[in-house]
Amino acid sequence: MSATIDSRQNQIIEEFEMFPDWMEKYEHIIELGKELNLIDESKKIDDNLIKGCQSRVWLSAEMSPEGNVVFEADSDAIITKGLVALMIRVLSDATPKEIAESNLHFLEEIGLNAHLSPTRSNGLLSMVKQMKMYGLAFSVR
Amino acid sequence: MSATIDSRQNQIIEEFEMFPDWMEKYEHIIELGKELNLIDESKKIDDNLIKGCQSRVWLSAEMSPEGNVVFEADSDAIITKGLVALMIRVLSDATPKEIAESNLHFLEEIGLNAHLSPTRSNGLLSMVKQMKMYGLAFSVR
Amino acid sequence: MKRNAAYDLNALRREFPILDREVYGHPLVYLDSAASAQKPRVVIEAQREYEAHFHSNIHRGVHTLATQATEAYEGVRSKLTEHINAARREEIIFTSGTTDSINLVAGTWGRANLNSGDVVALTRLEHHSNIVPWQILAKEKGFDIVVIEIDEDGSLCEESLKAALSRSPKLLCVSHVSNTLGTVNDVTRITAQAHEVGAVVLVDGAQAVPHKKIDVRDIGCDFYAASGHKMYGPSGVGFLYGKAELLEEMPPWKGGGEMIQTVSFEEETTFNVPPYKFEAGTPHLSGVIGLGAALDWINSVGLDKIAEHEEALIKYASERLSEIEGMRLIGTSKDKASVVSFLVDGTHPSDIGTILDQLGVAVRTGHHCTEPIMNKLGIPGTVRASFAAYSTFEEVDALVAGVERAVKMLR
Amino acid sequence: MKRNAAYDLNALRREFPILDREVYGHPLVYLDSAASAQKPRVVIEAQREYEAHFHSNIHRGVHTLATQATEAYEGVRSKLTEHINAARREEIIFTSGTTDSINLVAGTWGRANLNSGDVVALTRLEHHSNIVPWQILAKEKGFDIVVIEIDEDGSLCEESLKAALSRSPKLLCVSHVSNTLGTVNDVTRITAQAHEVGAVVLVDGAQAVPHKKIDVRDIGCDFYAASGHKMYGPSGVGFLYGKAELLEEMPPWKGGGEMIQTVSFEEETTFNVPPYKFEAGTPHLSGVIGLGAALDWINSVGLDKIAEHEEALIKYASERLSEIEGMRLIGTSKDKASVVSFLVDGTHPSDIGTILDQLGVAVRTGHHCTEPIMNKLGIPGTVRASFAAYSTFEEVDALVAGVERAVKMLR
Ligand SMILES: Cc1ncc(COP(=O)(O)O)c(C=O)c1O
Ligand SMILES: Cc1ncc(COP(=O)(O)O)c(C=O)c1O
Repeated sequence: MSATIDSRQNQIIEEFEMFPDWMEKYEHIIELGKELNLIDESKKIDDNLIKGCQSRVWLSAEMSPEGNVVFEADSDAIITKGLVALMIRVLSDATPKEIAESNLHFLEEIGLNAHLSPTRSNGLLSMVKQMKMYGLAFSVR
Repeated sequence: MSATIDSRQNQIIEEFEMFPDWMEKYEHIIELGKELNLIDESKKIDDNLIKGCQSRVWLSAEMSPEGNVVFEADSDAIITKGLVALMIRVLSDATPKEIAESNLHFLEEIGLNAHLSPTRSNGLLSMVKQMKMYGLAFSVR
Repeated sequence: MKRNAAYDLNALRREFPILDREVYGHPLVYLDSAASAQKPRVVIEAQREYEAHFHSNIHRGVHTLATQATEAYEGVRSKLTEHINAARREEIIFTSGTTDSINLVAGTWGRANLNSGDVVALTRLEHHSNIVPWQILAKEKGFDIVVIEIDEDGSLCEESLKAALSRSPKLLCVSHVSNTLGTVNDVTRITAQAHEVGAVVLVDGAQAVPHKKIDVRDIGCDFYAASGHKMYGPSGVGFLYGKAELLEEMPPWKGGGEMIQTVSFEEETTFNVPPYKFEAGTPHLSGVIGLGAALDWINSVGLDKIAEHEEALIKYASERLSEIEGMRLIGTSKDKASVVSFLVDGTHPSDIGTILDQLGVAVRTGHHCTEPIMNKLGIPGTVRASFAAYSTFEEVDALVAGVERAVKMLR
Repeated sequence: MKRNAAYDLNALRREFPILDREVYGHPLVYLDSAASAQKPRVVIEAQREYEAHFHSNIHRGVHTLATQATEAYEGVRSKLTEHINAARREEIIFTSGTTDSINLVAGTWGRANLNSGDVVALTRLEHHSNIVPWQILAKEKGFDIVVIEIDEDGSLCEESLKAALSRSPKLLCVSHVSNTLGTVNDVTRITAQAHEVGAVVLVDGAQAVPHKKIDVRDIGCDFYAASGHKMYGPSGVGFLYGKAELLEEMPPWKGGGEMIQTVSFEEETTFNVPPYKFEAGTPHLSGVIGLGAALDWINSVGLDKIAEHEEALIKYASERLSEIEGMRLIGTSKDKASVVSFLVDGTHPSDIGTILDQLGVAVRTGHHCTEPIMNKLGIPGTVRASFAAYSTFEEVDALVAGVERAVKMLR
């Protein structure tokens, strides 16, 4: 398990402890969604599209000169986008190996695991899978 | 409604009043089945076969010189055959019109209506339909 | 806000055990009946009673349980025949639902009758279940699919209908009520027009049966499909009505028990008559029994009363929602039933649905299995509130308050 | 008569409400479990609980009820995966029963892969549900059906199996347990032999699942089909196991909701991945939930214990029935499960069934949807007594006494 990724998750968990109420929690997520750097329009192509049937997620990945994977992502739904922002905070700028071996538990701990359920089809679960696939793909290169 | 057919039914109902017990009732039906004149083997052809999935019934019909329909029938199952014998007692040797217009109620009154249910698929219900069809066919000739 | 005095909503709601539920500490506001209706106690209990005291496989049994189960099962067929005013009980085929019913028509009538060069007309409003079976078959057989378009308000475009009919389709498929826009199509008139050009007409009644009195002979359609779970009945059961002449000619679809007359390796296998020819295998016995109880329940309340109540709800919901700034009602045809779909400027439907859920309000969001409508309107989906006999004006208020709160959070 | 001390039959029977019933004043003796098993209270209550408190349409819902219902539904898929030891949960497709499962294979894998010149091998033992779909498709596609014959005792004829395999069938269909003769086929060995000649193997497990521990990976078969209602579960639900590689390649069968990825009139419609690709339309939700409860119930009793109990019953019934003059047991292969079929000289099966019914004993009579067996043996049908976990030795005694009485009346 990667220490980087784990400490990032812990940071998020701590951050959310400030919001015991669902409404504040969601307001924070919505805020994060609004703050997320917009993905370059040129990257909003079908190849990068993960089509849930509730909302759509775009994801692109590049290797940084330092050997880390840098993710960019976007979604048309703002809550999904806020959750995407959290995923990026956790997984972006880590080594391929760290990403491939990561164990994401923070959504569960902040009580938002339902959004990762396959039943939501908001594209989030597929996005996480896709992020790990990138990690795997870059690590065998 | 035909008086002939009705009085024959009443006779059977009376006859069965002697058997309050199901066992005696069935024993009587089995007896009737055994006593039924065997159908001529030449008439046991596929055209005369009514195939229930529980038992098979053969039925043939001819016009008598007096203008009555005469039925002959048989079954491979003895209880079905006894019930067939009762049907013949009621419907054979009546005019086509009487048969076509007949209203069979005796099985219900002697408590054996279940055997006429489409669920039994013993061929009996189809036989009754077929007998009435013969009545209809002969009456339009 | 017109309330119907003769309609004892409180008493009626008490018949639905699930309506007592809470979600995240709020009383459940169930506005997703178009996806699946809740079931009154009599439906739940009828199934339970059947399983606890009468269950047996049906047909061909000489024992009492089999006879009783068969009679109960066939009794529902008769009840349904009457309920939709079919001419004969042989015209009712039990299926596992609307989707199964439509696929049956595609797999038997369709496969036997549709060929390269033929045309099948579908409306833009259809549910995927009334599109994909025809697309799959079209790929195999090479016939053309022509789309009857919709107007801005979600009603069928008359010109487009005429254009489609001018191509002499062999089959026209139309939903009675749109599950996304609520549009009620005049299927009686459309059927008559389609028959004039020789088309066979299939009506998808999934969203109509819980809300309207259906008279298949008045409509005149050749096939009518519906699901039990949308009409207060159990899941896994539905029906297909088909005109006797068509059913008799149609080849079988699924092979198995019950649908045969004789099976042989040496001679020709022969098939049973309709409806049995199309009911292969052990049917969903408790489901059919439960469906019978649902019909009784619907009739005990009265479809006209239910329709009146729901109409008032739709009107009230449309008015109240329209007060929200940026509100865009999707589907505003004159004759509407069952659902109110909407979007709010600057928000995404799934976000609204997520916030509403936190408030105990259950709505559906997304494309509602009608992507072609979304493509046409250029929208990502809608928020859909749908109503049933047990829905209340207070629930509409909760919906409106919830949407207002969501919009405030999201913008 | 070996009774199993560890098996508390009285307690177990109390879990089945229907077993308290009377028929014509006699306690019900239900010996028709092969047609459909009775359901324990936990199965009945699980469905009721679901309908009363959790029901909602599944998948694609953002609200809590939809999420909970989906989790329950998908949870049963996982449970079943484990129960039959499939490699992945994606290999389990929920259907409406065995017949539906087999027709799915015929309608998708079969239609895509079987052509004129090909050979499909079926055994003489198959239920109509595993014959007729192939006959219907053979008529359309022009492939040959070769029959694997049975020996006198009802076991598969080794020579005939070899002869069939020598024709390099593309598909071999075999029942795990014969519903008429009780023959248990060595499907593991047969699958291995069939795979050697490149055949795909479909096992009809309808009669095996309630009686044996199934391990599809040990069997090695490509498809395995079964029904919920034969394994103490609800009617209208069943499953198809299919190897992932095959399911991925197979085209869809029914079209509709859930099985698609995108639907469009303008662009290509694309399909979902297995198992969803094959689950069009709203599934039988309460049925799947009930099936999950049935699996739990079976596991709580233990399939090995159930099998042991039933074996003792079959042995006892065979011995006791053989004491009757003119008794002819039909199906006497060494490895038997589930049923005892018989004829008594000079009597017709339906007559015996009718008399037994008057005594409260429910058996099935007729061809049991296996006419080819009857043709082969030259008999009009059989009387079939079938057993389940709740059957008792006293019920066997009642059966034997009833048959004796019937024979006395009938001869
Ligand atoms: C061996 C076998 N196969 C298939 C079936 C068909 O099962 P269902 O009617 O549940 O589809 C049965 C049921 O009688 C059976 O015993
Ligand atoms: C108009 C319409 N047609 C067909 C269907 C499919 O019904 P089912 O999923 O019960 O097969 C639905 C259900 O959503 C519907 O609303």
